[in-house]
Amino acid sequence: MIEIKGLHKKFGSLHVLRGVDMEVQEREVVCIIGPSGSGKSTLLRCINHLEEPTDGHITVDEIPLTHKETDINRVRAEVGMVFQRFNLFPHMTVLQNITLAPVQVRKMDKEAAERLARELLAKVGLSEKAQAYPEQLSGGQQQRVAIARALAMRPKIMLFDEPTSALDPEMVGEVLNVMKDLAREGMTMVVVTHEMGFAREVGDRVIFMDEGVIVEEGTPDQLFGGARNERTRAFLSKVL
Amino acid sequence: MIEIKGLHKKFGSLHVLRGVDMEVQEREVVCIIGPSGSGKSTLLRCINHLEEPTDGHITVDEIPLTHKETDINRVRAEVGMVFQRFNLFPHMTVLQNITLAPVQVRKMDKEAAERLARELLAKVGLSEKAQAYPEQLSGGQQQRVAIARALAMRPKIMLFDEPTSALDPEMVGEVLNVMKDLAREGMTMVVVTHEMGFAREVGDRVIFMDEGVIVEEGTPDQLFGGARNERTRAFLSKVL
Amino acid sequence: TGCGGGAPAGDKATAKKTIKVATDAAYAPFEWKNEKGEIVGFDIDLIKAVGKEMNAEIELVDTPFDGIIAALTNKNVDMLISAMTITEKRKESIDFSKPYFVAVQAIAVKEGSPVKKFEDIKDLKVGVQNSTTGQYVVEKLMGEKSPKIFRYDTTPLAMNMLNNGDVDVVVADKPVVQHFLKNNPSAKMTLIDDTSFEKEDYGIAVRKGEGELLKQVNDALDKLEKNGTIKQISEKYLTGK
Amino acid sequence: MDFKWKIVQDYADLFLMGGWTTVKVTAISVMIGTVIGLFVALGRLSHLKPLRWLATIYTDVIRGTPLLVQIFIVHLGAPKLIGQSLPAMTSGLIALSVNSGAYVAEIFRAGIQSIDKGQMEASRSLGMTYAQAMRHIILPQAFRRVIPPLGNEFIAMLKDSSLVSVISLPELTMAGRTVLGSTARVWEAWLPVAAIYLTLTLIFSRLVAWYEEKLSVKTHR
Amino acid sequence: MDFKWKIVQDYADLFLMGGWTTVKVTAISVMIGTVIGLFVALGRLSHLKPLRWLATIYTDVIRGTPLLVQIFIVHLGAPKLIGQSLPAMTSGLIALSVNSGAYVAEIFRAGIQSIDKGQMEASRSLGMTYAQAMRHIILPQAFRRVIPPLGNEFIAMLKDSSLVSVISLPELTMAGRTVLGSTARVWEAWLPVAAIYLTLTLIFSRLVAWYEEKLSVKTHR
Ligand SMILES: Nc1ncnc2c1ncn2[C@@H]1O[C@H](COP(=O)(O)OP(=O)(O)OP(=O)(O)O)[C@@H](O)[C@H]1O
Ligand SMILES: Nc1ncnc2c1ncn2[C@@H]1O[C@H](COP(=O)(O)OP(=O)(O)OP(=O)(O)O)[C@@H](O)[C@H]1O
Ligand SMILES: [Mg+2]
Ligand SMILES: [Mg+2]
Repeated sequence: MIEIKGLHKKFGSLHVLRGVDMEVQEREVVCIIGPSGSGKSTLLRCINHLEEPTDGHITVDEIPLTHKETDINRVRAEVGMVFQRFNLFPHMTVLQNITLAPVQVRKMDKEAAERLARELLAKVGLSEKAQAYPEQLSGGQQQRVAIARALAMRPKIMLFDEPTSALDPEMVGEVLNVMKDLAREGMTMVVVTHEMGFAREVGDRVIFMDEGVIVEEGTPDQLFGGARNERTRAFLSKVL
Repeated sequence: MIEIKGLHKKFGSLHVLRGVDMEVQEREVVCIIGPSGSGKSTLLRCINHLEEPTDGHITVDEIPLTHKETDINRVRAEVGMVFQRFNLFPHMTVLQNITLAPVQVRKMDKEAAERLARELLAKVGLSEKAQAYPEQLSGGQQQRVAIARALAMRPKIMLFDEPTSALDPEMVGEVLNVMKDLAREGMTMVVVTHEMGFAREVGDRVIFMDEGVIVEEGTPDQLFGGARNERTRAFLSKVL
Repeated sequence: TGCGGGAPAGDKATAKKTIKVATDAAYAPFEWKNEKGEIVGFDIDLIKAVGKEMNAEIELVDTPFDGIIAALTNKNVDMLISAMTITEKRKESIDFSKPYFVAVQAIAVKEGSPVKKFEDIKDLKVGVQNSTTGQYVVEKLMGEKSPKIFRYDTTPLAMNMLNNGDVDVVVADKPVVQHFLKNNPSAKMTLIDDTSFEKEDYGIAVRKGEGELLKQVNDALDKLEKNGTIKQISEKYLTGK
Repeated sequence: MDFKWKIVQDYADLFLMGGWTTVKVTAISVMIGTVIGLFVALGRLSHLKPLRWLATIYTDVIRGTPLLVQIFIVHLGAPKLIGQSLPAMTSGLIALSVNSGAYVAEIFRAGIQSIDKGQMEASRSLGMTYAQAMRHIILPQAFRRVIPPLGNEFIAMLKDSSLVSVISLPELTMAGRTVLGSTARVWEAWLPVAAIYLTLTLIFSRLVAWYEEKLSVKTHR
Repeated sequence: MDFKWKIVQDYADLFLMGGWTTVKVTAISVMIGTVIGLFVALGRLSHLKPLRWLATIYTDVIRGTPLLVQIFIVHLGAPKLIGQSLPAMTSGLIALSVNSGAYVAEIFRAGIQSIDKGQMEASRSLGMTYAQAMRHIILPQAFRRVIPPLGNEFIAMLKDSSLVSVISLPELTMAGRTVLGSTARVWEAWLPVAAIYLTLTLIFSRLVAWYEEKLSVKTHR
């Protein structure tokens, strides 16, 4: 589903991604871990082109992202993204948040979009919040709405950038459960996370990044059991 | 040194002090403890008239504060105050911070004031920082300068309002040590604090306030050993 | 209407057309705004009479004097009537009708001023209305860039400034100064006649090359002269009361 | 001081009509200015360099020269360029609108930039185009924040519109100048004018303050 | 367009002198305005109700009426009160200073109120009087924050000073009006004027921006 080759990204003189190669198969759940500033978010943002790569190739669902002719908005519609700060639209109800993109981008008719939205809200356990405004929801509820909003575009891939790290501890579980359900249903997912329990339980593969490169990757058991690389071990010893 | 009788203070409809009676003898160290919002700061601020009492009498060093004819600024010069947020003057060097009031209020000549300031800086262990600006100092250093600044007026009484609660833990000790030295030298002190260790070690008397009244007072041993009042015990069980 | 305003010659049977006429309505008694905000005065009665003769509707456009020629050449309007003196300099950019009024400059001073004749004002502070012949004669006397010439938007404002002491003298068209003095008896000012001032002819102005329009205006003026209308208007605003 | 009430009464109509014209001229100018300002703000935030440049030059030139000069230039000069005549009202409105547009553009720019960047990113990540995101997500949020400064622009324009009296547009200040010109009475001419301006600005200041309060209570929708 | 450079050259002196007068008039007005503004701001923050009232009325009335009206009132009206007429330069400066004073007062008030309350309390607790605390502690800190908005007030006044051309004060806009009156050439009269204003405002904007940058780097002293 995703193929990345020789990806570099510079912000001015800051070289954030220094040659990343990576593949994600259909229905695979890949977790990315690594210290702060290692480029995890930047990598994710390159995958749906919120950042323009400096060099390298990215192919998503067989569409080459880095070709000039590619309609980025079409690709983006296939890739859902969930942010650390939920970025719900504060001036719209939960329902409007979810239906906006299907109606505007997919040209779905309004009623169909609302039906879909209500389905998804049921799925994330927030049926009764359809008419609420984001500020009336807890952090965990907002993040679940954000997931429903991304799913409403029926994406083939979901990207999660530390979806639980802005949440109070008691709300982390409800969001992780929604993500686990998604994984179980076979969604292709790339998840940047500090929740090692989640990575171990749900991840098919775990990638450890540091200083803009992939240092090591493997199944959760391989990595958490006994990482070969020293930097990986040092990092894991701190977070586990 | 301080005599307070039937002190009431209202902010609009909020009745913050509801009849406080209190006495502080010369050379006595009184610690005030109590939950947030109980009126501790307000009591202290009434003692040097940063707040105007709504009702009651306060006498400081035999001068009745609540008489119209009393020159408040003269009284204030006898009462030093140290705040939770250090309130150093950011546009002046440490030396200027300390000499300003003696020169302006006591009409001390500039050289004498500087000599005094350097003495006091030595006492709080900051001789080498005379020419620094406040922002160049750590929190603990700033608070020690604030103490030196108050002492430069040669006050008869020192009031401290949670002098260590805005400090990182590693800096609390250096400030408490300066305060212990002061107590040992016989300064009359009223200290609002959450540092029970300090209260126990240095305090001659501990006062527990709640909801605008003095609920209980006694020696540290009496209070910490076995408070008679239920509210006191409940509070102490949380903070000790 | 509007641009290209000239009417085709001899085509008398056409429907009423509208002619836009610019005037600076702060120049009593020739044109000013009354209490109701209507523009009235000598020029206004005259141009309306001219309009009637020409079978045209007159639309007045209040325009500050220092931009009034530009308004005409820019085709903002089709005609000017604003107590405007016919001068050689102005003829370079616009065409004038035959004179409809003969005016003369006057010098207004505070009572007790030593000024007796035009030359006496040479070293004094002189107020004028920007872009008027008053300004031009004063500039000729004192030099174009003299710092003692003070230019104002309107003659009444200049007169107010004389009253206020900003300037020692105001040089402006005599009827206007007279009108101001008549209406403001409390202002202690007098008017000095200097026979050395050239007589000035007021004319109605049109854009260059609008010969037909000009001819119609001149014909109308002739007629109004002959049937006594101009005399009537003059009595109403100048000699009357 | 001998204040002649009679004069004020005689000219009351002129003063009130002038005040009404001032309000109308101001409202129209700020409305057109708002439309101009919105597009100029979008220009300044655009990714197209020439657009950005044009928008910057417009705001810098307009905000860098006096309105009085702009009024003279529009009224006397622009017709030379477009070869067409403009009445004082038209050129007055053009000058005021163009002027207002530059200030409103800065208001919109600040309003748009105050919206969290995450809003744009979330919109784009859902597949919306830049235009869709602006229209549905960024602008609706920016609009609400922009109303109080727009109100202040309106109040400023109430006063600045006094300058079109130099081209004899019969608004409130022109009423004062007319009365002064025909009566030479300073106070009778200017006190009513000042009083009407003060009343207008105070009323609208209250309205802006009231709206700001309302806004701070109810933050959504 | 036939632009006659000759005219601009002939009148170059007039334009440049006008520009220089504009800068002088602006500088003096803002300076006096700063003194007025300081005292009015202290009045608005004072504990004495009548002082507070007076200061509030002053700022509200001045900021609620057009400068153009204020100029007419000062120039034509004040002499009636003081029994003496003032030269255009004097009343121009008075009107601009009084106007500036009201805006500067708001700048100072915001500056003073932005200083942490703890600073005043610490000063008072050391026995300083209110006046001593203001003078040694609050104002020196407020002054530094107030310089950028004062710079903006200066830039605004550069443009607003154009209004004194209505009383024939020979500043930059008057130069344009004089040239227009003598030559009836719109562009030759107004383009040089606009260009000089633009140059002046851009220079001073840069200065303000440079100072703000400096301020944000070095916060103490
Ligand atoms: N738009 C940007 N402009 C400049 N630098 C940026 C930008 N975005 C990210 N960076 C820098 O790139 C580096 C990597 O950032 P990135 O957000 O990808 O790290 P991360 O691994 O996600 O860290 P964290 O765990 O803190 O989110 C950091 O040093 C960051 O400051
Ligand atoms: N200036 C003021 N205006 C209105 N209310 C005030 C003011 N100062 C204090 N209060 C209120 O008075 C009550 C007591 O405040 P005070 O600061 O004396 O409590 P405290 O015991 O010092 O609490 P803390 O431990 O949080 O400092 C609080 O409810 C506070 O909100
Ligand atoms: Mg990140
Ligand atoms: Mg407290």
